[in-house]
Amino acid sequence: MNKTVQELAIKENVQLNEDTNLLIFEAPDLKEDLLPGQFANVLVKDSTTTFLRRPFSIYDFDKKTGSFSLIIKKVGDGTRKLCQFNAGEKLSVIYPLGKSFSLPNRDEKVLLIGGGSGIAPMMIMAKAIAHLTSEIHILLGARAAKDHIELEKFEKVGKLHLTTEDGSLGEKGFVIHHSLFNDIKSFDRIYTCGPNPMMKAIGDIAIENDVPCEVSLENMMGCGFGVCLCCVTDTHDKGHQCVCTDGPVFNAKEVKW
Amino acid sequence: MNKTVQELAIKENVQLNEDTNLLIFEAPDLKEDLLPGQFANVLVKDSTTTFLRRPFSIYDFDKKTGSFSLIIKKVGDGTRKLCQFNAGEKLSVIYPLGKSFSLPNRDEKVLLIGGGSGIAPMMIMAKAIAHLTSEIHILLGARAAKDHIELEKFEKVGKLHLTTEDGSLGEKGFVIHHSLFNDIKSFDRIYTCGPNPMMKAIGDIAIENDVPCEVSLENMMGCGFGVCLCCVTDTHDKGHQCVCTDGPVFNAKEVKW
Amino acid sequence: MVNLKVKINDIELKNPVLTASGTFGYGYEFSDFIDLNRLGGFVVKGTTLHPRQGNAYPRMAETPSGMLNAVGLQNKGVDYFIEHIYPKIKDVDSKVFVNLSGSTVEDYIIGAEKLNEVKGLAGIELNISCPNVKEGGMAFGVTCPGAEAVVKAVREVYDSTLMVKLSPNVTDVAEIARAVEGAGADSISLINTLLGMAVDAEKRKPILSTVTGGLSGPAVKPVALRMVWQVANAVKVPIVGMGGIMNATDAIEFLLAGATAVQLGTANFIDPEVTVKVVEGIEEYMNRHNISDIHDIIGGLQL
Amino acid sequence: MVNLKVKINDIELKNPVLTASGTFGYGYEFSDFIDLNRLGGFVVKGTTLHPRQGNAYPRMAETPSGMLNAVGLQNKGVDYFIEHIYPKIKDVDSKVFVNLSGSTVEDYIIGAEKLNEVKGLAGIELNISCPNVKEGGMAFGVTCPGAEAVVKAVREVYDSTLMVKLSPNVTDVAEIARAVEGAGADSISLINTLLGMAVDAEKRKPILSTVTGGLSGPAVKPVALRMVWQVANAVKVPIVGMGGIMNATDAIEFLLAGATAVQLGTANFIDPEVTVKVVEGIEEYMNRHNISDIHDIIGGLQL
Ligand SMILES: Cc1cc2nc3c(=O)[nH]c(=O)nc-3n(C[C@H](O)[C@H](O)[C@H](O)COP(=O)(O)OP(=O)(O)OC[C@H]3O[C@@H](n4cnc5c(N)ncnc54)[C@H](O)[C@@H]3O)c2cc1C
Ligand SMILES: Cc1cc2nc3c(=O)[nH]c(=O)nc-3n(C[C@H](O)[C@H](O)[C@H](O)COP(=O)(O)OP(=O)(O)OC[C@H]3O[C@@H](n4cnc5c(N)ncnc54)[C@H](O)[C@@H]3O)c2cc1C
Ligand SMILES: Cc1cc2nc3c(=O)[nH]c(=O)nc-3n(C[C@H](O)[C@H](O)[C@H](O)COP(=O)(O)O)c2cc1C
Ligand SMILES: Cc1cc2nc3c(=O)[nH]c(=O)nc-3n(C[C@H](O)[C@H](O)[C@H](O)COP(=O)(O)O)c2cc1C
Ligand code: FES
Ligand code: FES
Repeated sequence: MNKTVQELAIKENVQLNEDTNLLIFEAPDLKEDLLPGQFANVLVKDSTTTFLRRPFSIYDFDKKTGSFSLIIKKVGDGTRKLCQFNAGEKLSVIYPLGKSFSLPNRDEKVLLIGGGSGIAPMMIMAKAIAHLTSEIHILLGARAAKDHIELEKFEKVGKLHLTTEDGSLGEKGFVIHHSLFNDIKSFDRIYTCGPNPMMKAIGDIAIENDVPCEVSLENMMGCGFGVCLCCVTDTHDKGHQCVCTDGPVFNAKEVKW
Repeated sequence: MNKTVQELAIKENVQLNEDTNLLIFEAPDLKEDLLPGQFANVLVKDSTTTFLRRPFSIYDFDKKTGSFSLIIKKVGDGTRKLCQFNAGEKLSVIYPLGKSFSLPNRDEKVLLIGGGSGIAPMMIMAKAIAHLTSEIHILLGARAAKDHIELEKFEKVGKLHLTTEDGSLGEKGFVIHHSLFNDIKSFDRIYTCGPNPMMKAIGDIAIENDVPCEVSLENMMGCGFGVCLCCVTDTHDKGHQCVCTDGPVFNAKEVKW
Repeated sequence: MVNLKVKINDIELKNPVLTASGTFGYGYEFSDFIDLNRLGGFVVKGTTLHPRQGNAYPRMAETPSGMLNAVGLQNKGVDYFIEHIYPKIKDVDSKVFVNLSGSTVEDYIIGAEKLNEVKGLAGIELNISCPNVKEGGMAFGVTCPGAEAVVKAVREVYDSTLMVKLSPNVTDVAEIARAVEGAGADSISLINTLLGMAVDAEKRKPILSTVTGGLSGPAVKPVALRMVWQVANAVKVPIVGMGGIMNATDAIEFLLAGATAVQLGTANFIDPEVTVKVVEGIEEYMNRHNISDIHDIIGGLQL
Repeated sequence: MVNLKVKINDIELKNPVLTASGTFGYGYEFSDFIDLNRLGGFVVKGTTLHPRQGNAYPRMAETPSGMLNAVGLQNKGVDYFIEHIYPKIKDVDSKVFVNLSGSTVEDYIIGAEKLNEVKGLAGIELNISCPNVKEGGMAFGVTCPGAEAVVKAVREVYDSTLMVKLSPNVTDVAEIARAVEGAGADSISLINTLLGMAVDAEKRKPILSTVTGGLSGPAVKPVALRMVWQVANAVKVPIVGMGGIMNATDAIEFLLAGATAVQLGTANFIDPEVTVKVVEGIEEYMNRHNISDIHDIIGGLQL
């Protein structure tokens, strides 16, 4: 699908918890699939502090109703402002941007790991591979029970596993402490998105255990479509690669953390 | 009254015509009179283009309900944005600023002339002098009938005279073409606010005819309280004077236009 | 119909709207968004003789009405450009300029010699003002002898239009402009980025890996306008103005101040369609003001 | 309780928050808004030997995240200041600095001699960087010999704290800073305004009566931070940083970059209570980060 810049109306803005909202956009032109890992770059209207756009992974989309959604965690001025817009207001959105996760082979056992706002691409990914395999395990990590969001929806698209740092829900600890990692070799593929230290740790374990692993990076972006060269990650074979166009999805083996 | 900077809630935002709104602010602390000619300096919240505050004359106030109002004409980004805020929203306002018109002597015949958004201070002025004289004439000029606003209110506080450039209401022409000027010597004092060319023309006639005349200037302001020295007008005796603190009201004789 | 055509040396641009180097990739990245044929021209990413990896991440910081970048001229080198990239854009009906950078005068010369062989290229924009590389770059652009030396050397080997891009990080930009004109520049473009810095107060660290970087965007517009104005009063060659242009009004301000054409940089990140909107906005302005020829705007500031 | 006290030469400030010249009048204009005793100090409006009318209106233009001014040092002269203004502010429990400007070295000397007699004055901020006057002003501040000459001359006649305010409109601010330190400055403050320009596209005219003016406000913060950082690495005397500080976070960025104190300018126009809020915000930051002494922030940038 070609990328476009469009003024899209907010269909719904749902507060999921204290610091996270779900923003559903009306996208009447949406005729093709959005791919898991792709993102949208949103202009923060009326912000006196946020000059550049802000990138967010596609969480879900629906070609029938012509809509897609983002999960936005309030971490600074831009995200706080975005979560304040009401249904009906229009925002300028560039999408779809970036490359997709590669898809698993038929019937492979797959592990999707999301941490923090990195859970977003795991929903679209789980749905995208549902026709390929039924062995979809989704491991989500958060600080505490109240930080876990959209669990009912995730439960519908895979076998859900949870961790919390304080042990208030699921297993206690970080995602890599989860008991799934005791038998990590049983998985054919791992896909992950979240804070860099988490993805690095998962990538290291995957490499050690010879499990193919893809990570979706969240580097700061100037443009989102490959022209400013600000978002680079260093890689082993290809030097600096643009997270926005060469990624955001990379093979864990490639990334020099 | 000491000047303060306060977050004041908008009590009402009334669209008066296509390009002009009446903004009523809740000012629960308002215990003293606001003086005719004084102004408020309003911060344009959430504007990406308006950095400095915007000054507006006090149009009216009410100590009993604790409120005051401004008339805002949309001429640029700042004023357009201000007219969009809804009742209940809070804006940062510095007020009261500037010096007052001088008051007429008892029973003097007074002419208040307002052009464009310069009509605003004429309301508070008419009310402020009501106890001194009943000979209050108010002359308002506008481009066309639809640009004349708040006429019913002005009718209550003085004898109303109107001009329009296209003759669609009142006498045709600029305010200085109004027939009142045929016998301008019959007035003891003139007070005016509006575009500079209008005020200069009125001032010149007043001086020629020896009628004391005060003008309220609308120079661009950086601060509004006398520290940036950006708002100056040149004067005959005192050189550069600050419109925000030495004015906005000046004797027409003083101003070097 | 209004006339939007302007000339830079003997290169005719269909309108005065170009894109700024490093903000428009190689053009084709924008083909989903706009029709590249609508542009007066575009200046491709800063190119050096040898490939460069650029600086480490983070290379960007947001600032009030602007941004800092410290990309550091990441590019695949001039040979790669000529062989693999230029063929993809040479047929666009617009003018292509290559932004050429170097660490030594020798680098600039060899790069220019190679580009001199490229048919159809409108010209070189000589970048003597990049604040984001340790050696060379801005160093040439901040002294008259430095600027003169590199422009002279390149002029000797380069036959097409030689536009020289000046640094704003100088005491007297007019003096540098005169030196560059004297050394043979056909045109002067300015401004490159202002050297700036951003700090993360919570982490107590610089935000950029390089500590300092180049400031661009609306924040720099007043400085850019002033410098365009100063340079326009100092030299005779056509000036290409840039720095914070976000819309047609901004572009017209630069034209009034004396620029023959403008470049749009950071604005492309915020609205990838901005260039075409600016072309249309200039047309609309001319119609509204009854101006039939863009030359009546250029340098038309009334004092 | 955290320690906010800093020293500039032998002047102790109760906290590192000062106000910038030309944006805070003579202090008393703010007494409706804030308790002046809460400030580390304040720098009064630029003062010259003889009264000055300043430039013609319009003197101001709004720009993206900033403003241009072309006030041109309107003031009633140093004698009037000493006789009529200083008595009104001398009892404030804060430190008062006079921003002294001149057209000739002689002017600066006589002005400084007069101020040398004023008891209780914390010091002079020598303005060798005003972009808004034709003669003198910035001219002194943009070359090493110029800056050196005026600082040396004033140093000879002035005994209290001599702070020298640098212009950002230079190629190498560190070089000027070293010259000024060598000439006897006790402290260096920076930045003054960046020379800029604004155009009214509709009227096709410059907005300022003087065409160019001085840019201030958040737009210049990245440039100011970079210069403070460069100067902090170049000299030993305490640095007073300014340029676009709007809140405590901004102030802390300057302290981290190496400033011993900061000045707030344009921010006062937007929020006349901002200075006190910044003092409180710094305290809050220190408590949150478990920092008990402000000196642990000053120059504390981790590379
Ligand atoms: C490909 C991609 C997908 C993402 N998906 C999501 C998502 O689905 N949900 C979600 O909540 N967040 C997502 N993020 C992160 C999100 O973009 C940032 O949280 C957001 O930009 C912060 O903006 P702010 O103004 O609130 O924060 P700021 O106050 O600007 O900064 C807070 C922190 O956010 C990060 N940040 C700031 N600007 C950018 C930028 N332009 N690009 C990237 N990071 C930035 C920085 O690390 C900074 O420390 C994604 C980022 C990328 C690159
Ligand atoms: C003492 C005083 C009283 C005023 N009273 C009223 C009033 O009662 N009602 C009303 O509608 N308007 C009044 N004005 C004018 C009003 O302040 C301007 O129309 C407003 O600031 C324009 O802001 P903007 O962002 O919409 O326009 P901009 O796009 O910024 O500019 C449009 C025009 O407005 C003027 N302007 C811009 N900034 C300022 C500024 N900071 N101060 C003054 N003028 C400026 C300029 O001449 C400019 O050409 C008053 C001005 C002053 C100084
Ligand atoms: C991310 C980025 C990369 C840049 N790379 C280059 C470059 O390679 N060569 C160059 O001459 N200028 C480069 N510039 C400077 C721009 O071409 C332009 O001079 C500057 O950004 C000011 O214009 P603007 O405010 O419209 O962006 C770069 C600017 C940005 C923001
Ligand atoms: C309206 C105005 C007047 C100024 N007058 C002076 C002055 O008289 N002397 C001086 O040294 N600096 C003067 N300055 C510069 C400020 O002191 C300060 O250096 C500059 O504004 C940058 O800080 P800021 O961004 O916090 O405003 C003036 C600035 C403004 C905005
Ligand atoms: S964000 Fe601009 S190249 Fe990736
Ligand atoms: S507006 Fe600042 S002195 Fe009048």
